Amino acid sequence: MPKDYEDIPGTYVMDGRHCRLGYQLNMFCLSLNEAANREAFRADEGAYLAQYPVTPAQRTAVLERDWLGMLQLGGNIYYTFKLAIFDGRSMQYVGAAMSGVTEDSFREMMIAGGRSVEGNRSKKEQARG
Amino acid sequence: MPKDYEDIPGTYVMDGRHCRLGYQLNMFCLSLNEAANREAFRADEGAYLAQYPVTPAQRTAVLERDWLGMLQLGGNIYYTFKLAIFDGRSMQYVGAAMSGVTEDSFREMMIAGGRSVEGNRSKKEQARG
Amino acid sequence: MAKLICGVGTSHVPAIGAAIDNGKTQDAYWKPLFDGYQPARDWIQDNKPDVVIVVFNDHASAFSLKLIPTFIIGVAPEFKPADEGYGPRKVPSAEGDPDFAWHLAEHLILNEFDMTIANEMDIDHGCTVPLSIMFGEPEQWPCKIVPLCVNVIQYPAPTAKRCYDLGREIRAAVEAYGPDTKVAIFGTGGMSHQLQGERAGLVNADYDQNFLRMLTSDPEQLKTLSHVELMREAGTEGIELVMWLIMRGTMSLDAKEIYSFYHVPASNTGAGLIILED
Amino acid sequence: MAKLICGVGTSHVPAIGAAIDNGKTQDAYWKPLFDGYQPARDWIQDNKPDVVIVVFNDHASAFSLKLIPTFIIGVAPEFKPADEGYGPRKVPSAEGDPDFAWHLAEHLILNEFDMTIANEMDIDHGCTVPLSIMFGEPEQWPCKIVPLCVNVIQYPAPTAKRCYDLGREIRAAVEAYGPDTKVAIFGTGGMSHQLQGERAGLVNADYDQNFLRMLTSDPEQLKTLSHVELMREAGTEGIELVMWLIMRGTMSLDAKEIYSFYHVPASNTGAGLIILED
Ligand SMILES: [Fe+3]
Ligand SMILES: [Fe+3]
Repeated sequence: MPKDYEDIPGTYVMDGRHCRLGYQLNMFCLSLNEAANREAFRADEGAYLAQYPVTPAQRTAVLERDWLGMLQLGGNIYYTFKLAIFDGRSMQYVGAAMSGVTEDSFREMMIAGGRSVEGNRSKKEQARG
Repeated sequence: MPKDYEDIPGTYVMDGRHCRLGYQLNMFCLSLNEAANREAFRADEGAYLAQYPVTPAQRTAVLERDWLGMLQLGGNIYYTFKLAIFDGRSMQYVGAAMSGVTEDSFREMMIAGGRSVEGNRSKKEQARG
Repeated sequence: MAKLICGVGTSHVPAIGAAIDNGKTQDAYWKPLFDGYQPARDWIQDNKPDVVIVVFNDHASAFSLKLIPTFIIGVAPEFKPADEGYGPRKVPSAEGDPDFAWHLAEHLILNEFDMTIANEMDIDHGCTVPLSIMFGEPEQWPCKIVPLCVNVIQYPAPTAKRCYDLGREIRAAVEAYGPDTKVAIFGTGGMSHQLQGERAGLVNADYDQNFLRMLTSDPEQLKTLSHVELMREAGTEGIELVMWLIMRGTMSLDAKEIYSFYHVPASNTGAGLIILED
Repeated sequence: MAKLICGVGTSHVPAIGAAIDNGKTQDAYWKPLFDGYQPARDWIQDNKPDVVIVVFNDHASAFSLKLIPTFIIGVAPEFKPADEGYGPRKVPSAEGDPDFAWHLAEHLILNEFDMTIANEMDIDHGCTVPLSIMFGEPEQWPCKIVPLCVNVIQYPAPTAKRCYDLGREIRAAVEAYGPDTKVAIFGTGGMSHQLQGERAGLVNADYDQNFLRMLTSDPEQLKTLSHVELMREAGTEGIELVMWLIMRGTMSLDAKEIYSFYHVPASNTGAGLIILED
């Protein structure tokens, strides 16, 4: 059954389906809350990540810091942001990466009042142009 | 404010006050769910127990297997029973110990239909005789 | 369309599981109990559910005082038997039903039940003993399982009314689930028992038998039971009976009693079983 | 007798905490925001609560997808700042109020809110940033804290109506608490923001400002907000606004607005603050 929120553009709602898809990916990200785990991940990203039964696509997305890809593969921003914290990156850096612009232009968009909701409410509305 | 259930004789309700009192005691008992912890406790009960900030009275009650005392000091039967499991004791053994009879006579009471509720409903009722 | 085919109420005393696991069901002590269970086993064998919602309480096994949810629904693909201190029971792992369980969780939260969702959890005797009572000793359980845990250890448990109402909403959720699915629900725990204190060993057969009767005839009355009455009359651990009311709430008001049975004692407990058909 | 003295709504953006921790509150970027906060700091300084109920969501810090409670109430004597990946924020631990928190938990569960009780938990920026916003940088927080966490990460969050109704019941619980206690409640999170996806950076100032106005003038209308409207208009993370409705539910219908303030942006978020007096 299609969900009403699936009509919102550029948005990955963490519903049950999404949660199941990304469970291991998100739990890996969560583990970076612990200093010892951060050290282990820093020492050998691939070996550390191998402890979590993520899919090959998820593994690639993590190692390549494909921020949008992680969401599309079940990631949730509050979890994947742990990886950005690990990298010393800001939420604006990640926001820019996911929306395909530079960090500077993302920051300027925010200072100018953020991304407008006009034209961004609905996929159906967008399709009608 | 007195609680209505405080009128029930021979009964220690796990309310907030009780939970706070027995938190560390119960969490110690819970730890015996893990085989490695059971081994460590078996090797040196006192040293293992020292990892939990229980009160001296709780510590004595544990080491002496004072089943009623543990409840009076904040224990909950589902938690303290982990210690009985560790000892290879049954719920009837513990029930007998808490109610001050032998295990045999407790078992016979159960086969005869259990402890009657008559005369055991209310402290007030008991006081009236 | 999913459909609730029956509700079962049953005690979940660990000693009953141990009797099965140790081949003692035909011993003099246990035979009357297992003879009483047989018609229920036959009935469920003839009315195979696809999935069973097992309402039970965790007994300091998978969860603890650190974090005490009132209602937990397990959405995992698999639930392993918990180590309760003896090592895990040697029974099959339960296969979950994530699609159905997520549907239930979403429906219940959107309809004002403040569920806790468990993506990982072990199941203790509260869940595995009712499965053994109803299904015996198969290699694999014959259906999927959705565990639904209720806090009855830390005071206050949810009220009888809240449990009954949760049952009503579970029924609505089942009826809103698209896939053809035969759903059973087991409400477990109790009946009268007090494990703790100087009053340990309390059993109130009259109270239990009346509860069994009213479960069919007057559930709306049972819904008004207070915690203090349940603890006074059925023992502190007898408060587990509120979990039977979740089961009862899922059934229509005039649900039919298929079978009912009562026996004292199973270890320290009054053991009852009931099957209600919608 | 306990009394609710005020409700505060505020965003809890981590960057606001970082600006305080790194001494940047007078930088050009942050000054307008902190200037806007000053009257609220002055007001709470003059109206010292004994205890603050801080309604917030944990952001994958103390809790995780493993077990997702809808509502958690913290009854511990102390709550330490969580390590969210940077090491814990260097702010004081919060002193809990176990007597009051247990009273709330019991009252709420007995009145049909299915709370999860936490005997141990760390608090993340969702809780500590509002404390910093209102109280600055003291050696110790000037009051006790009862953390109340709401799931807004996993869909579905509790509905706007359920949150508002929880607030109503919290008010009843406060009024039933014997000891003389001045209670404040902070509803935190939001306002509009979307952290994720191609739509990241969405801010809807009109929506936020209207929300702030309606919070005083027409809370019963806000109570009907749907999840899809909140996500569409205020961004997926803007759904945190349901936590403001818990705060609003505790206040009388005609509560008075003492102060209201709005600023864009704080990092990726529309930042608002409101004080309501009963
Ligand atoms: Fe039980
Ligand atoms: Fe937040």
